[in-house]
Amino acid sequence: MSENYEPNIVAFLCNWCSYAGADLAGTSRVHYPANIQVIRVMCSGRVNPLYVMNALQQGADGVLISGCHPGDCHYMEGNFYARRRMGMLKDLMEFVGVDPKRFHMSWVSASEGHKWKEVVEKTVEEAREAGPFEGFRRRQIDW
Amino acid sequence: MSAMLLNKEKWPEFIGKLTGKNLWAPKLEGEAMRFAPVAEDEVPELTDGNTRIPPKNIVFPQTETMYRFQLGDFEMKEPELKEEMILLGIRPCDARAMVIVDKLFSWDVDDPYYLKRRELVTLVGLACSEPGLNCFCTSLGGGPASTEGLDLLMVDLGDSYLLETITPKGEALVSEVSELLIEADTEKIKMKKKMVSESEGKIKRSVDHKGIPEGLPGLWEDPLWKSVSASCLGCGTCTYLCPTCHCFDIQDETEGFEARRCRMWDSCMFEEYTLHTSGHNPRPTRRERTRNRINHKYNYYVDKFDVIACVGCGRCINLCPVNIDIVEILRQVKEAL
Amino acid sequence: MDLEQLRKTAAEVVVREDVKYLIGWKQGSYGYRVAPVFVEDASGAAELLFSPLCTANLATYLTLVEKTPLPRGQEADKRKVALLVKGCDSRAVTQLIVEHGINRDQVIVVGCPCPGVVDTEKLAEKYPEQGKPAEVEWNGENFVLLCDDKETELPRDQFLAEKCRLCRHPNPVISDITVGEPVEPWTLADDNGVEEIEGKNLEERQAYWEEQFSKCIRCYSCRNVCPLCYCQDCILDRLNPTWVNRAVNFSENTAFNIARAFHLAGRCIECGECERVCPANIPLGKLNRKMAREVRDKYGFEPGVDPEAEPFQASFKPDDPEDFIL
Amino acid sequence: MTDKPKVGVYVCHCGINISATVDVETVADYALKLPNVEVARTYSYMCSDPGQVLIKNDIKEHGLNRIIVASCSPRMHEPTFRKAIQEAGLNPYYLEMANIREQCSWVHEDMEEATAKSKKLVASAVAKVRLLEALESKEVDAEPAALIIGAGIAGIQAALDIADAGFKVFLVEKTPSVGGRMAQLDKTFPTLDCSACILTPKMVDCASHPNIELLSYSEVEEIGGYIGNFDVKVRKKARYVDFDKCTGCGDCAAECRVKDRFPSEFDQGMGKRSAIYLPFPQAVPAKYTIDPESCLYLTRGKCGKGPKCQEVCKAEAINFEQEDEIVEFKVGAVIVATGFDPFDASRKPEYGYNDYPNVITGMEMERLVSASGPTGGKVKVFNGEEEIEPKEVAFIKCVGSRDASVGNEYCSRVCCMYVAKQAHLIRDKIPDANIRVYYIDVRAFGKGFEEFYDRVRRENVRYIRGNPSEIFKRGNKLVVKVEDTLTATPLEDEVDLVVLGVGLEPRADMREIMDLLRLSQSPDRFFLEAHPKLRPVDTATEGVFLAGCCQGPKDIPDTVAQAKGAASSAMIPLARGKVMISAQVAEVDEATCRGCGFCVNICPYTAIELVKINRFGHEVEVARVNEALCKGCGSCSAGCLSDSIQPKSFRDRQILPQIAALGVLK
Repeated sequence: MSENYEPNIVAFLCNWCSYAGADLAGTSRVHYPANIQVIRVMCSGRVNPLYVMNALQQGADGVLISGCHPGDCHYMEGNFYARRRMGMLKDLMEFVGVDPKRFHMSWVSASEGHKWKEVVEKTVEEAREAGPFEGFRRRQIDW
Repeated sequence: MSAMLLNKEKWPEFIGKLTGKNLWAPKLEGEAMRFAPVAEDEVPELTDGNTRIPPKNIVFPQTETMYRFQLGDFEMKEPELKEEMILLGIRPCDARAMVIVDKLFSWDVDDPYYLKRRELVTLVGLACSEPGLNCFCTSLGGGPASTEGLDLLMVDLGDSYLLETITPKGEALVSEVSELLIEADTEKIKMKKKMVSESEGKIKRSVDHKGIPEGLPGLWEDPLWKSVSASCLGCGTCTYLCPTCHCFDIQDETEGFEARRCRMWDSCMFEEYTLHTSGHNPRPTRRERTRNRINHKYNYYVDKFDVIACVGCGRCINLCPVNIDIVEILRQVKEAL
Repeated sequence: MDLEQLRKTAAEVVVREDVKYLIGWKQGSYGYRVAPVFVEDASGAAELLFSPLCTANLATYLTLVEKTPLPRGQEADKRKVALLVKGCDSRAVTQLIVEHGINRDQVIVVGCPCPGVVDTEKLAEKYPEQGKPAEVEWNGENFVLLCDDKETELPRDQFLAEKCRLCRHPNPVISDITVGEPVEPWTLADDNGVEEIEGKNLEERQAYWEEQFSKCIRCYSCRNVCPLCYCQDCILDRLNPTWVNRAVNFSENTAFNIARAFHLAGRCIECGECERVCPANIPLGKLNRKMAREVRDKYGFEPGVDPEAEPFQASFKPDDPEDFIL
Repeated sequence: MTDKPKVGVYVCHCGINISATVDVETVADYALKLPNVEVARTYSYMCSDPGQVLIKNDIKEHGLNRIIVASCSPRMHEPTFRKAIQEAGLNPYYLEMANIREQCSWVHEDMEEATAKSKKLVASAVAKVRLLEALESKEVDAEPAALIIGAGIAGIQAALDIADAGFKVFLVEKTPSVGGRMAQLDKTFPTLDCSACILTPKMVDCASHPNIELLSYSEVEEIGGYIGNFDVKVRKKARYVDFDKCTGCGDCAAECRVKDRFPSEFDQGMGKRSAIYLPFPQAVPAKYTIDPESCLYLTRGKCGKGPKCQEVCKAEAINFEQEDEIVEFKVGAVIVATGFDPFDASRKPEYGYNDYPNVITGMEMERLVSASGPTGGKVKVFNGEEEIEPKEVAFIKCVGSRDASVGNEYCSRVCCMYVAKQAHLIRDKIPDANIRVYYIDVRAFGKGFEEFYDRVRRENVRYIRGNPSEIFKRGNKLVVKVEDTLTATPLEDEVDLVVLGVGLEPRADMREIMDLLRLSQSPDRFFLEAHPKLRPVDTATEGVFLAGCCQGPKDIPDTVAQAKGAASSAMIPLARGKVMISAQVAEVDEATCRGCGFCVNICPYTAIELVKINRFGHEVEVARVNEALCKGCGSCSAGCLSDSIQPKSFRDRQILPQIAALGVLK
């Protein structure tokens, strides 16, 4: 692993809680690592588990999915579906040898700017520990 | 054409001389053999049986990059093919299959990718002493020691290999290892003949294709197609493992804003193979697809190139998950004629 | 197994006016092969077979049959389809009902209680296949191979198929007609079939699956044979968007296999067909069994046993595990 | 869709908010190299009028058909730019924003890193915008009626405003009477108006207003639908008294076999009521209610020889057979005005609220000083068994407010003033009392507050800075143990009465409303408004508004102001008579749908159903979306195995290229 390796994290945030929470972190000028890039979706339930696979395949070293706290989903239940799907995916990914440190899920509400920072820090730190993702990365393979 | 003898004691030395030249040989991986590069210091053992995946991927890779480009840009970068290779231990049926496929790839236009790879490869065949359960090469003009398509044929005579050169490529190869070889005497030639005829005798399955190419059009609507295809899963096993199947699809694959155009094996047994953009599918069910597979091999190809596009390697029979057996289908076709 | 009774029952079913055909097993063209057969009349029923070689899950044919466009004015054939099922196969039927893949009243399920089938690969390794079709029968605990007028006892613990060692439902969970006596469920194997992989560390797992997935030739037989892979248009065939490139390499093959296994999470009924048909011998069953076990242990759900169940992937419990949440 | 995408990328400096950390010129230069990007510019304030004009002109001049604005959060200005490009003739959904302010320049310090990240975010936006589709918003009729939940002063004021404007109002109140917390207060600070005197007329108005349907003793059970078309189900709880027949004479309560046995909710448990009761004399509606939990007949099935109330009621209004009634109606907007709970003083056990009857809360004090209260307005408390008029009175402020140990970090905003008011009232009623107020800070920020505070101090009320640590009994005195932090003197102050200036808390039952309307909480656990400054009465759920203390502690004038604000916001769809429904809804590809029904199961809005269609002669089931019900969350899509249901603007084919752009570009 190179000394100055910076993990590349793709995050999927629900519009109502986590994206708003990340915005709040901005408004509050809370600083956190720049390794994370956010894709906004309306609900964590929108995140197709295969996005995670796809992100790793296409160059992400880590993936984060964040939604509203259970019971607080703007769409009532979306985060429950997300939780079940991601729980299953995590088991599967680990089984095929993907480091669980590359994959995180969190509940961050619209008011938890500070929690967002902590979540990002943890995600980046763990992805850094896991090192560059080489597993089934598309480019590794004669592309 | 010359016949030389390689004592098996010199086998490692023989291999040693070739490994630097991009040598490939059958290798047991897991439960099945497949062609794989031979590493330095590695001495492959040639055993009975054939590779599960035919060596067609050596000249016709399952996925081949045609060129690369940037989205929104017209500049193309083509790959360069230049490395020569030696394919050691290819079975006569598979070599013969390449000759059959050559006709297609050099027919109306010359396919640069395929023909270049063909030019770069030297095929060193290995005659079969123990044919497989479902081999029927002898029914189709091949045989355990058929030389068609080979540059060099090796025949296992117990303590030595008989090496018969067939083409200048084969001769060139032999000349590089000539110090390991001795001239084969008539005794050895006789031994070979005996081995070959014994081997032919072990082939239990056969196809009587007389009249089939001409007769197939008449059976277009025959109920047999429905019954033989009813259990078909529509998977690509038979075609992907067939040494003469050569269909491909062309796809653009992107990653970010970069892209490549590539071609990859396709199978006429897949539903999308003939699916039109409109949603219409001229071969809507597995019946039409199965009928096409048989017709392509035993009728259309004969029409166009005067040869049956089947070499009797038996792979499709061995590996069909639902026991669809081409020999059995052809028997029914023959019966229906 | 009383084959006469099976054939008689089948004959009675196929002659019914509201029945299109019966799907069963018949002897194959050589060796240990058994082929699926579509019986349309009483005479065809005489070919039927039920033996330890009948591994194929025929439920896949319920959704495999193409619905081609009908000429104007022509009615779709709405007759029922009858099929023979083992315990595991019957779970596929149940799961298809849950998922609206089939209508319950469109199928006639002929249940065959199953004492377990043989692993034909292991069998062929020990007793190579012959050109002539061989027979295998159940004989008490064990199997017996009938070949060339010779009877060879096949010890159950050596030849029982992997999926059967872990089978929880040897008797059909759904059936309209049952042929044969219910069998006593046996003690499950101690291991869960995936411990071997779970015992590896991440690098070893990665290496193991890299080797396995690299072998994949993307023939899609695993998908096509699966009774629960019945989408009109599989996402793995899609180009817009492209989830998985058609290119055959370790990366795409892995993506393909992850997607396949994930889509079957909470749906796979562990019939083992994907693994059986794979021409590259990829241990696909391990992926499915792993997911099935997690679904059972962590979420308390077993697919294909209750036709009234809510689909696992389309439901949740407020207390689903969330120990992985940051 | 047929036109080749021509993308314009607009990178905003946001003054120096972005450009101090992100090299915006570099980002624009980079964007220009991305596929289909025709124009890339920077500007100091993209959202300003000249900024928008810049975009509009480019659309016209360069024929741009996709726009990316790299600036602040789309939650801030997406509507602004959608409108701008629409004005230039583009479909408003051909817009994508790259959030390089809240999620980049404001959270990263290193210019190189922030610039690199901005490039990726722009690239990801380009990847998506190329594949966006034009969407048309649809208009549907809006029901010209509003639902107001809670009939305290906030609910009452909002109801009156909306009803006066000519719209129907359904005012739902959980308790038997409207009035809420304000009805319990004696005087209001700082003007010392009689609370009841100013509230009662409004209570009466809202009961008699022809446009208001008052549903008291009722609870909202279900709210479905969406802005303009909410379907509401309300449970009218059985009063066991015929609403129309009851004359409110009170004979029943006087004769009740368990007369005055139960603590009166209205009097904070200090007074008593019967099983059949009117919460307070001015209650509206003036109809009696039988409490099913205390009535002998309802709890035991037997009440003497027969229920007395039934016997004495001349109007024959008592009806033990009465059952809950479900009322269903439609409204176009909803105002939540559910109020607050006073802090439960027993959660500060060191103050002995549960142990000593002469430790009381501010709310109890309100009842005690009220002429209509349990003591008729006389300040009398029990000290042990003995009823006394307290001479030594201590107030403690910030009980349950500004106190992380009970989870309430916020200031309750009213306690400073109500304590001052109560001190003044005690001074009025017990002129020789020694009154002191223990405080942390005095916050007298409102109109007339500081003046009032000054007045009270001049009335010989001592303000001692200190936060008491304990209250215990010594002899027949309560001892307040406290350190005067101005003089650093520990005190043990002996008093007769302690009034705890309890703060305001979110209602214990607010979860029910959250679930009904899909509202969120802010960190203080009150309802979360859509924007703390610019949309203080809106919520994240369109058509649902907040009024009063349910959104956070506030005094009466603020509550009334917010109620009026909420009423005016709620009236927008009602007055227009139409609402736009989101165009970003899910769509089914019927050609590939396998009809498994997973999406039907998943959809929390029952917006999807399976329908039978004819597919080339075969009857098959496929999913179909009711666009008016769909909220576009996309949960269905992630659960669809064949990818056949897709939320517009968030389709897989739009998101996957975003992922690719973020992953690949280093």
